[in-house]
Amino acid sequence: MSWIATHFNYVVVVILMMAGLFIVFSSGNLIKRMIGLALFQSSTALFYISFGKVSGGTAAITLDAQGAEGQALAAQLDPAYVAQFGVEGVVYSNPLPHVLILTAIVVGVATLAVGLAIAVRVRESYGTVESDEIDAVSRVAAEQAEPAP
Amino acid sequence: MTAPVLEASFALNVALLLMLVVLAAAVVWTRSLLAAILLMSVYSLVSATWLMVMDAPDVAFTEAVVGAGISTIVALGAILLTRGEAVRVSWKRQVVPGLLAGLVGGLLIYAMSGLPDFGDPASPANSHVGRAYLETAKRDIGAPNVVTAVLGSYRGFDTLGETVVILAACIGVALMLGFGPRATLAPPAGAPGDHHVVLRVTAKMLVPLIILFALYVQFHGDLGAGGGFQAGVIAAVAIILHALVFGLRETTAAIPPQAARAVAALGVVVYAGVGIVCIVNGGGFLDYDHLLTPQIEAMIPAGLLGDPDKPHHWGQYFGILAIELGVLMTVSATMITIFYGFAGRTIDAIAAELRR
Amino acid sequence: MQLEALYVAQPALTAQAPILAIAVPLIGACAAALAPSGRAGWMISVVAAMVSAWMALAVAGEVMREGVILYQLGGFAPPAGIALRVDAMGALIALLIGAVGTLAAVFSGHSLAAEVRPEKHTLFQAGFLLAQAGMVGLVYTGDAFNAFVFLEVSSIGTYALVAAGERRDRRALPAAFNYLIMGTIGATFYVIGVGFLYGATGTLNMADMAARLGTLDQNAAVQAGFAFIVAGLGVKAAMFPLHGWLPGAYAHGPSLISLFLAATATKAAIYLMARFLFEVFPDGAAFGDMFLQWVLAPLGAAAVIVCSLQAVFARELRRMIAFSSVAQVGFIFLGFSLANASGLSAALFYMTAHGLMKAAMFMALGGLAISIGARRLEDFAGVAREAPWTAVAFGIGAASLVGTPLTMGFLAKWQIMEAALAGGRIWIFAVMAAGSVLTLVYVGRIIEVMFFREPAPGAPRAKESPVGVLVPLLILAGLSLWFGIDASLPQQLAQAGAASLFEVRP
Amino acid sequence: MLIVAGVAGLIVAMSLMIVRAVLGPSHYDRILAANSFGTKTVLLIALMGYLFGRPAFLDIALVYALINFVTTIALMKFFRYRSLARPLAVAGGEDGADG
Amino acid sequence: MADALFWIGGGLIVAGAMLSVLGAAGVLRFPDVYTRIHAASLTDTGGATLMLLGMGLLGPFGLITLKLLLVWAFIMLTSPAAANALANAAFGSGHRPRIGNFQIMGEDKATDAAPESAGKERA
Repeated sequence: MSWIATHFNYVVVVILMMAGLFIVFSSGNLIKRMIGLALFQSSTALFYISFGKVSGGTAAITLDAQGAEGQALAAQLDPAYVAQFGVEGVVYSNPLPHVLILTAIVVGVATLAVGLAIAVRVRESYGTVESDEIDAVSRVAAEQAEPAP
Repeated sequence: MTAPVLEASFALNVALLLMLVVLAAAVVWTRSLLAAILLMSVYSLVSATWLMVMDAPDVAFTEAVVGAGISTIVALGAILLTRGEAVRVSWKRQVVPGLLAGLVGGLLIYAMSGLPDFGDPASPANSHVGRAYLETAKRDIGAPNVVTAVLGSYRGFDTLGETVVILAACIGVALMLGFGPRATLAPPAGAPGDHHVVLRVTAKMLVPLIILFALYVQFHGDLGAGGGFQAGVIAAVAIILHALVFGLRETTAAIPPQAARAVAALGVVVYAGVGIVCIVNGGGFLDYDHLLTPQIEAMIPAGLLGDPDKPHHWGQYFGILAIELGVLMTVSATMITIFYGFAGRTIDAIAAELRR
Repeated sequence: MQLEALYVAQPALTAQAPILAIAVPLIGACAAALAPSGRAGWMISVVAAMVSAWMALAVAGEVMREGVILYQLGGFAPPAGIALRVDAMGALIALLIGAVGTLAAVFSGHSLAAEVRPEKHTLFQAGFLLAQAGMVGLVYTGDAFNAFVFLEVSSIGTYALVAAGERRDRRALPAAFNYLIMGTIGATFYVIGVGFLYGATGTLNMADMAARLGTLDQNAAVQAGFAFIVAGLGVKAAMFPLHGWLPGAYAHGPSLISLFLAATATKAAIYLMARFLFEVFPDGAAFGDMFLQWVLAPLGAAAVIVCSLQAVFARELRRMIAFSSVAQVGFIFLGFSLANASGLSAALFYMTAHGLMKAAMFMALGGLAISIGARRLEDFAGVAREAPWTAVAFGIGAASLVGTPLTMGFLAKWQIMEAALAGGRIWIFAVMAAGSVLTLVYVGRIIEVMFFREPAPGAPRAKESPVGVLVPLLILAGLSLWFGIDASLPQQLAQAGAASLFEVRP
Repeated sequence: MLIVAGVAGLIVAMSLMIVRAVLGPSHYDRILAANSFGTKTVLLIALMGYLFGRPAFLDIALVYALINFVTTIALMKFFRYRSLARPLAVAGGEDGADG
Repeated sequence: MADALFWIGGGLIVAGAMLSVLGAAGVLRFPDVYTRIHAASLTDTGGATLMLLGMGLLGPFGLITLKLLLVWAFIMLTSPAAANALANAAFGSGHRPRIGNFQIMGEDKATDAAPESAGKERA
């Protein structure tokens, strides 16, 4: 039971990863495959971020630097919090995975845009975005080209 | 953090992750692409909320503007140009993919036993470099937002790469969709019964406000969540809103596609240029401590910004400011280019091309 | 040629050379995207690629003099900051990328005019330079996550560039899409693997990672990280069962991109994999050795046999050569699987040789494609008569591919076979021999058609390639010959690189 | 404590919306669910800022509201005009249908 | 004073959350698109207003209040506009309201009289 509690996030990541991969491999529709790819890539975000969470931590924007307002807020909204750690002693979550995942999300949207653009061109050129139909069109074209005099 | 808040945080974590699983399963199951896109947009809202629970507001910000915003709009544009329904796949064709996914999943499950417990502050991931950033960022960089400090300075080279990836996407989409048959972009006769005065007025008010907000996000990035990337996407969303309401022709008249492409390239030049300036001033690439020449550095009173014991804060400050500007330029211009690419094509133009 | 004696740049410049080799093509790409005309874009591309190659040469000389170079970015020492870390191996691969990139940039002037719409030229050049910068960065970086970023920098533009081949051959579009899907899955697998290693070590710097992995041999997360990294880079490197994207992308993309990718893209990924295999993972980790022996070697052998056979039966010339590339990757992995310094250095040398010869072959085909838009093998009947120089250059590349003595390919192949014999792996020797025979079969078919067959009546007549193509083409072919006689330059770097990896291993 | 109750209520509402988004027989049901889900997410994020003592996160809630607005317009154009490029006309014709 | 504000704000937040839950239940249980839109849009704006008001009472007065106000304005803009556009699009595509039709309604026991009030009772 406690193993589930400590590794629940990873189990979910695995499920999402499998779902994304399954869509990419099983679907013949190019758009659907791109959606699967986006799902697959986003699961890595969950994976990294899960590493970086520190229980009882807070976002790595240092409170003391937000000046009097930050202190006042921290004291007003959660007095126990400040009483326990003080504004100086607040525990922060690990910022490094956040930075990495920012990059990964950007890469993901870049891939999505380029992939969908290519899919649109495929549709313009072949009249379809289904792999099977594209293959069929290609095969017919190849057979027509073959008995060239 | 108090115990009830801690428990609430974990409960939120579990609840949101379960939502993600349900949504992913639905995406697998549905054949309608529009439904899949809508579900993915909800997915990305949930995952952004989850990121907030995980104390990653910067990432949540990005996921929100990218996943729920740009990706959804781009995907809608794509299915307008292709089709909205996927062909049914017979179960026989799903066996091998299922096995492959199962294999990967099995490997991951096997590997989980070696992963640290969730939330463990002493895990290797949280104790080595990550902890070091929290301790040194204030001293080295002076920005309260450690994520910005790491993103802009410690791992600024990664961010340069990320900006270049965005430029590559801009080039890729422009190569694919930026030329060839275009939509006529003529104003429509107007569907009967439509009068969108409210929307038009609202949009007219909102566009400058959104850009103002983007600038706030841009310059607030070292103090709170946000930064060049998020601001760039928000600015692009303002332009996209303009195009959606007033039509693509009006928008391209204001911001021509060529100009957008040029700005995207210039953004990377700004970013890499900062690095080169640092080299010229005798430092390494992107070493902002050498961004300002010693003469300028000497004119700045000590302790004006950040830690008075560390003299180079102004270099870091301006360095991060400049590269964030480069990121803003590239990202906003690229998102606009991508939108132009997808929105500017129409099925009719394509059909005409095919008939020819 | 003694590399140590090469002082090709001022010391101050040499100190910054690693980053300039990456940054100059990056800025060049932006300049090319802003260029007013295709011609200006072409000139920017040539200059930027040339500067990058020059810097790579300066780095190579410095590495031979000083050993491994560390370059800290942002002034932060690793592991907090990102550092470039160039060893002799990396210097060699970057040099290959720089050289092929420069020649390809020169070649692009004529090739693009024939294959891509004129208004796209500037963007095309920009994408090409981005790919080059990304690959050099991938090779130089010492940070595992930074490598992912550069993997994507080099790939994302490339997907669209491959797809831009649709003007001549619309199958480029589905091929590019396939490439995108497979490439992204590969890169994502790599990220997952790096994530596991990060979770186990808390660092992203490869050297730091290696130091901290030392005691974690039995950790399941480390093993899974290893598997994901190898599988992910295997996709990018076209490791045998994961190579599905390669033939389509090479066969249908524009000539420029086929040539550049075939010569460099898989090499950069293989190099990164080698670094993980031999540098990052713990010495003598049971799973590492097991992988080399029981996975990499059989897959390499299967690639050699199966893909050579596919090349023999392929109908289209470029597809044939693309399959041959997968088979050659198999040769390289066979060299790796020997797990000793001589095998690794031979494999590195083979990578260089293969890069040069494949570049020459694809460039020759690109030169011919300017006059005849041919795809099938038969269409090339008798081109040697119309375009003798192009055909001869192609022939030299092909001879090197087979392993004819006096070419670079011969030396490379012989070194791997020698290392296999020395390591007592007779079966690897046998597979290599069989692969060479199969190579001879398909290369023989091509040569027969090109040189000894009459052109079909009524078929479009080939023309000799323009000078702008011939010069880089003959330089490439000449390099294949020159290094076949005096291989000291690549040899030195390969041996030094392999030795530096293995001397740290007990 | 009251904030926790508010968060719990929103989570329940969001779960119900997800059920509708997954089942939702027509696309309109899904869009409705997605849109309403977006609103609840905005509220949840704003509330979470209070729960964890960082109300500065309101920026993100604001962005969500904004994105929700733009996405809704995009969806509407998708259904009504099958095009993202056409302007929304002012003088459409007779009033009434959307009054 | 601060205490009173805390309780009032918290109460408003809980009330808003309850309204959201009720709306969601309506969206789940109502028989056709139009009734669901009705449930969602009303409770969205209402719930948001209550909750944001509550949050405004909890936090200090200043930039945060302004942001809350902006969020509120956005929701008030989006939600009705979206509901309107959605209903319009659904009607245009041929969906017809089902209220009042016993055959289609099945388990829903609303009478044909006063469909609006039936919906409201449920919410």
